[in-house]
Amino acid sequence: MDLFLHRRADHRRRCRGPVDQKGIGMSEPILKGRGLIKRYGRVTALDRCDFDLMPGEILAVIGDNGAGKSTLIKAISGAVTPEEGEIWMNGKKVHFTSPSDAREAGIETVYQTLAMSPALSIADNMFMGREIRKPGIMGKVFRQLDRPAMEKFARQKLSDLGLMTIQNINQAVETLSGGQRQGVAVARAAAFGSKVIILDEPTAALGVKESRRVLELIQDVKSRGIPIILISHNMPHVFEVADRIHIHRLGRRLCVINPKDYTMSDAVAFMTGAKEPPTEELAA
Amino acid sequence: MDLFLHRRADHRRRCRGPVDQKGIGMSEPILKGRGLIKRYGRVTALDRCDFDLMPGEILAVIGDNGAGKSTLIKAISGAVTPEEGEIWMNGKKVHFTSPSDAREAGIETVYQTLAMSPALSIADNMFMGREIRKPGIMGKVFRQLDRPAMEKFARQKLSDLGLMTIQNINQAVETLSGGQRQGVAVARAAAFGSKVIILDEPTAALGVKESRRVLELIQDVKSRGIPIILISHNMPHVFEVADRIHIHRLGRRLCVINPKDYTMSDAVAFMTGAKEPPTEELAA
Amino acid sequence: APASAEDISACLITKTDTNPFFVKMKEGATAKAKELGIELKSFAGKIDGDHETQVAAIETCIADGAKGILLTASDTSSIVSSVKQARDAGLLVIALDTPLNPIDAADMTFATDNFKAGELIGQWAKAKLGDEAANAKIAMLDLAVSQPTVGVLRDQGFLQGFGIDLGDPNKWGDETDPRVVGHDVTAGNEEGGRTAMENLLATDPMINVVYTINEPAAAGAYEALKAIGREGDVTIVSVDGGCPGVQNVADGVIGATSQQYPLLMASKGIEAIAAWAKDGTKPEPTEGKDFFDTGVELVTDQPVDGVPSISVKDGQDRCWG
Amino acid sequence: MSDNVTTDKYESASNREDKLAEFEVHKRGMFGNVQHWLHLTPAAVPLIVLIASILIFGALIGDRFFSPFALTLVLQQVQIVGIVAAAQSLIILTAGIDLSVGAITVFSSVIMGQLTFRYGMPPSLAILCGLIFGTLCGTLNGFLVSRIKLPPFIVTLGTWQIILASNYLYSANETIRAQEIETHAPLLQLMGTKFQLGGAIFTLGVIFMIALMIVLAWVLRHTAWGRHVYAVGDDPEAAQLSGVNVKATLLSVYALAGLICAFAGWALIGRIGSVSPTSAYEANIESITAVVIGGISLFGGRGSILGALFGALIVGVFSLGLRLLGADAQWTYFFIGVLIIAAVAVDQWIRKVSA
Amino acid sequence: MSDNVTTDKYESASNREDKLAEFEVHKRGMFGNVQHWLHLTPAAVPLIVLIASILIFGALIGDRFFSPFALTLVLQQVQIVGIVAAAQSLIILTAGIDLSVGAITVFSSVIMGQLTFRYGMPPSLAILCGLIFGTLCGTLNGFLVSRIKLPPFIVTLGTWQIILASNYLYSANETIRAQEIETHAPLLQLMGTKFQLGGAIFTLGVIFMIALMIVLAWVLRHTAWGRHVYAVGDDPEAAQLSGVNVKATLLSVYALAGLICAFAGWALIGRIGSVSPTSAYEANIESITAVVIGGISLFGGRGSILGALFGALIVGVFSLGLRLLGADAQWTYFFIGVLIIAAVAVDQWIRKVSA
Ligand SMILES: Nc1ncnc2c1ncn2[C@@H]1O[C@H](COP(=O)(O)OP(=O)(O)OP(=O)(O)O)[C@@H](O)[C@H]1O
Ligand SMILES: Nc1ncnc2c1ncn2[C@@H]1O[C@H](COP(=O)(O)OP(=O)(O)OP(=O)(O)O)[C@@H](O)[C@H]1O
Ligand SMILES: [Mg+2]
Ligand SMILES: [Mg+2]
Repeated sequence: MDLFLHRRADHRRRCRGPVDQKGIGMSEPILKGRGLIKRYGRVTALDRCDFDLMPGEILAVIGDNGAGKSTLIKAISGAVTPEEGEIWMNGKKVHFTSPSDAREAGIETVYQTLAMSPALSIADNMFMGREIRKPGIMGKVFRQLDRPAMEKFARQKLSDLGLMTIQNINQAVETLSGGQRQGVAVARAAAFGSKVIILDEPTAALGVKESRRVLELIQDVKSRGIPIILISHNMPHVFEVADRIHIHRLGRRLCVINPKDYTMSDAVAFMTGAKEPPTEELAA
Repeated sequence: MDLFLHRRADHRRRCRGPVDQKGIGMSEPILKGRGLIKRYGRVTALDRCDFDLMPGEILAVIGDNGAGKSTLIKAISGAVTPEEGEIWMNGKKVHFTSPSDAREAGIETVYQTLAMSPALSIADNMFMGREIRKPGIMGKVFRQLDRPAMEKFARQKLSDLGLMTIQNINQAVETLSGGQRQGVAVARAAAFGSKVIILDEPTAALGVKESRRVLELIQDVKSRGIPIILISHNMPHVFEVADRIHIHRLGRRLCVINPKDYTMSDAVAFMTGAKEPPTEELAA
Repeated sequence: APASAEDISACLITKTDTNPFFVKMKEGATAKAKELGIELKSFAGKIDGDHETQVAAIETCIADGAKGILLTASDTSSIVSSVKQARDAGLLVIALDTPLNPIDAADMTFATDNFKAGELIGQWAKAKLGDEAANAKIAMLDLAVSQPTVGVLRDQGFLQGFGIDLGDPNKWGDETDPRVVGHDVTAGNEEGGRTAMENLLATDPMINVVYTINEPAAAGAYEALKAIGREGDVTIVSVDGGCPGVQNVADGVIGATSQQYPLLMASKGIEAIAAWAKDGTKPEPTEGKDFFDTGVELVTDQPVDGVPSISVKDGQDRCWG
Repeated sequence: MSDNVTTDKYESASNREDKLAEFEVHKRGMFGNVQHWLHLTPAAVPLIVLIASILIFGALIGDRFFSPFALTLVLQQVQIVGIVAAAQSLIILTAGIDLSVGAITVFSSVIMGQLTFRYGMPPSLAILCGLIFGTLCGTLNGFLVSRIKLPPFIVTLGTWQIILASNYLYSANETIRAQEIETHAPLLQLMGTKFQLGGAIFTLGVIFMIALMIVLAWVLRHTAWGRHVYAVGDDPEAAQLSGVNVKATLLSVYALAGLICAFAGWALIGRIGSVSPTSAYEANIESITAVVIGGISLFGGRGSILGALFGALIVGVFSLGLRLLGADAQWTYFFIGVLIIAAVAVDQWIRKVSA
Repeated sequence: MSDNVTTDKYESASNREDKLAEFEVHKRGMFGNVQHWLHLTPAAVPLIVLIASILIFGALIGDRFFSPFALTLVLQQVQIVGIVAAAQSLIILTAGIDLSVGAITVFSSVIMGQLTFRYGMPPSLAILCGLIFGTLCGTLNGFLVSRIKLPPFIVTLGTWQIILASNYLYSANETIRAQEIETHAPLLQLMGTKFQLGGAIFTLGVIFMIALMIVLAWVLRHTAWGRHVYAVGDDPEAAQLSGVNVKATLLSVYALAGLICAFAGWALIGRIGSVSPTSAYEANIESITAVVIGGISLFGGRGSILGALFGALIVGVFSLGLRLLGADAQWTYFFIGVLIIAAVAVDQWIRKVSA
């Protein structure tokens, strides 16, 4: 098996990779990555990286700056195409060549940079790339957008999430504060993500109160049965919400731990290389 | 007194403003701001804001997103000119119209955006705006830069701070990782700041290890007797290093607390308006 | 309101308003118009070949209620539709300097024969060289790669006069005669003239005859020759007859130039419009030609047999600009 | 684990007051309202400038200017620049710039003419070929910009010279005369067809320009493609991440711009009657001028395409007005230079005070 | 307080391993080293292209091209564009663009000539006035860009038309003849002074161009002002915050560019002998072409000014080489178009592979 080969090739990678392989009471991963490689010029951002997301779980990904976390989730969400390696979704091999591919498959991502068009409205941004067209001839032939429907849906979603009350859904995103933008981005992902939601440092720029709202939202989404990948540098947040923690180091998965079994200190020590990860870590 | 007027004008602002006015065992503030106002279009980022920094202390500034923290320190460091209000330094009124004014007065700032020129080298960036010229005629008449001296000094400072070992001080900043850039920015401030050092969210983008180094650096600088202003959303960091905490809310100073007397929960509650600040808070 | 003399207005539309030739034409027209009490408006394209601005100018004149238009067309065929529009609106349209294609598209043409102008300097250069003409090395300094008509006419006229087979007379550059070293473009100014001359000299340093589209280009070519010390043994010929150009003939920079009379064309044109406004008479063409020939004279102090010419002195008396 | 429990305690403090963050509702005075409206309606400023300049020239010149004939004359005079400005606007909205528009325009018209007269193709087919050729030129630009990722300024600086040189080489600098076109291929002159409404004279080309602008404005506002054009111009990386196919959008914009330029080439034949390879040589600078005066940002993503129409008309009104006032042509250029700077300064000022 | 003590515990874990973050030392092969050097030396690519094109044309054409005469001829032919390209480079390094350079050049030369001959000023004073005038034009551009904060493209699009129109209006299109200048004010032709070295002919103007480029390259690299120019082009806001006076830097760059253009105007008199208001009308596009081929980024902050010199020379070598090969003038334009795109594509490719 390829797992075996990997272990031999790299002696530092000790903890057990694909945790489901034990098969005790675990279902198949909804999203699975194997041997992903991505280089930027001379930098190897992903170095034969593996990855597993179980149904219904919150998986936190932690790691130092530049460890390749953002690159990993970009590879999963189609924003970059890995040079090698494979991704499975629900046991079927997938090949996303653009973010829209992944979105069509039900994977929604909030990128670290938010990915909004500042001059366009909140509604435009929420529906970017999956606009609703008018019914009948205007929509089919002339491809006219159904603005009222889009606006209604957007307003609905934003209030549903209780993140904010928007006065004017046609306001340009650039007129929103950083926290409000973050809210719109998260709302967009939560509204459309039917299979997986990925959040890259959703609370990095947020104040305490806003961060809390986002954490509540994450748990809310989880309760709807949708699994979440959360990237964060904030250990308390990670330990609060995560079911499992994927520790990323030097472009690959170092190990996966269960937050109930380890302290934050342990996690940080693994992540920074201060401590060797456990040889057989069962992250159930 | 104007303090009295302010209190009457705004009933929510209860805690004692300029804390030194008690005069018990306190020296004069090294940096003092009174009634600072700054508007961006219709947004009032600073709303009659007061501010005090004592010699040798670490003053943390906390507040929600958009509370006006960055604007406050930009006003102090000359990056924006407040429309009204006064700033005193060592008891003398100062009027900074550009960041270089403040830097000449010994105030060094690490801005939230880092303020580096990506294509230029580390040494160029460290000396930007205060380049060293060659001695003799080449420097005086032809204004030639003394590159060897600048490079030596830059290398020295970076290693002094133990932040990193730089292979090539002539490397372009854009080739550095986020953490390394942050390190250079902090090193620049620490190297030149003779009176005050201001850090705006220096750890926001950093990993755990890098954050720790920056915190150590802050304490290092303090031990050299230089006061520091630290803006951060990270409560544990703030409570770890700060001597006093300036709580900013809706464009002005809500109150100043001593971290020894209050819990993080209290601070967050004041900051978000969940709890009224103490009427007579003596932040010594 | 019935037209009194003060109410008569006329338009002058030139190819550019930067070329001294047209600047002088405008001065001539302005002076004559003032004398006759006619209000004159002048228009021009941005560069030679810019006929769209000329179309807009004709339309403006119609809107302005002008009585007549004096036009030096940048594109002799393209402008015809607009000219027709103006004539239909009751304006007298006189082509100056350049005949339209077809020539009767305008009410009358007051022109120099540009082909003839070229022919004269071609004949002169041939006679000047004598037997050497058979081994001449000719540089052709033209106007622009877009080959505006006037440039083609002068160029082909010169070659005809020199006795070189033209190929297609409607364009330059298709000649096969080895005596033609090459064509290059000058934009009709000194800088272009110098660069083009240098290019052709690098191609063949033994060039001994230089045709130039106008006198500024000739001045530039002379600088290039001077730079390699060959200004004495190369014959430069040109067309236009502006005062600086004639002065250059006097100074020996240019061997001979064909002089044209823009002031005359312009003042004749204004007179014709005045007459048309007064009683509807149209001007008559020169005997035996289908246009009113304002004449072209070869200006040189080295006259040759069989080519009529006037002296530099006379040329200076009649020069423009 | 004890530490994560204690750690989180402080955060819950923030939830005690549960007032939601709200968008501020600003109270504005009359003046504020006007500014706000100007800010939200990017084509309004050029429209106001246009109306003001018509009124001023009308007052100065009187009936000669303020007649249906003269006013529709402006429309006829700007039709080519107007159509090209529509193409230019699309490209500038994506934060690009196209220096080759004029070259594409004139080469397309030359191709329509030469295919008909040199090779005896039926005019309708020749026109189709011309339109396809324009689209291909645009596609070439789009390919170099979107795939090879070269800066648009440089790409079109190169293709401008390439296309223009090819145009002269192919056409052999031959003009096809209006009379011949009229007799043998009147379809080429279709866009020049005139009809009168009172004293106003319209041509099909003018109608085409106006219709094109309105259709494009609608498409940009009301279709997904239109929104994507704005998103790409605003921030291409964000657009890519939020699911827009940036490459395809850019390619389609450049190709469409090429097609529009080819239509401009057809309209050009209608306007000047003949086919001349020296036409439209300054259409690039003139169209950029129109777009800039029309308030579309050169940085992309902001502005309305109708602004470009107004911008072209402003230049047209100024040119005609100054000529009727008897100003020297050089003064016209002088004032257009001043106008460009003034228009952008005013626009900047409005954006600043109403921010 | 108990919570801040426990909270921090986990962070200290990271300090157990105290290896410092280190910059990676990359091992590169031969090819890698070359790429790296090319990446670090932005003027290297155009230099290589220049040498290659000289060799290729030399091989194709032989002695006629590969002679000191022909090679120094290229220098003479590019001197005006080269000097103007130096000004353009400075502006493009600040992420600007200057369309008015040609207009400033020709108006300055006209002023030098007209002051001498129309008003009888001593030539030295007239030249001084011309240089001051150029500087003032540049300062006007700089003022509009740095204070009013208008985009450089639009500002110089406007001033281009304004200055050029003023030039024609002021000069009344009069040419001052070379012979007159030679007799009455030879100082105006100073830059045309020739001297020979073997078969090579140099003029003072050529020496001036090369010296100017070298001095500017040194200043940009070795003075604070030079570093500030790069910083402003790179990220004006960061430059401002790190203590650079952005407005003053921009103003000085535009003013200096104006002065350099005025020098180009002086060199123009030396080159063409006479003073003609119709010269240098395409210097803006030609200088931008040289800068772009020279590898200076239009986005500012990257590239070496020597690249612009090489860029100008590449265009010169191509023009002369193609003419000598017997290509039609149209073909020259065609190939320069191809060259522009190819040069930038190669540059992009090198940056990509060596990133
Ligand atoms: N577009 C890019 N071009 C070149 N290098 C890149 C690019 N994106 C990422 N990298 C490099 O790849 C490495 C991994 O980056 P990545 O953004 O995935 O790290 P990360 O773990 O998300 O870090 P952070 O915590 O700072 O967000 C870094 O060295 C980074 O510099
Ligand atoms: N250049 C600017 N133009 C317009 N508005 C601005 C500008 N800079 C700041 N603001 C506004 O001023 C207010 C205060 O901003 P500021 O950056 O000072 O907040 P902050 O407390 O630093 O927030 P954060 O914690 O997110 O950094 C915000 O509403 C912001 O949108
Ligand atoms: Mg990341
Ligand atoms: Mg801030």
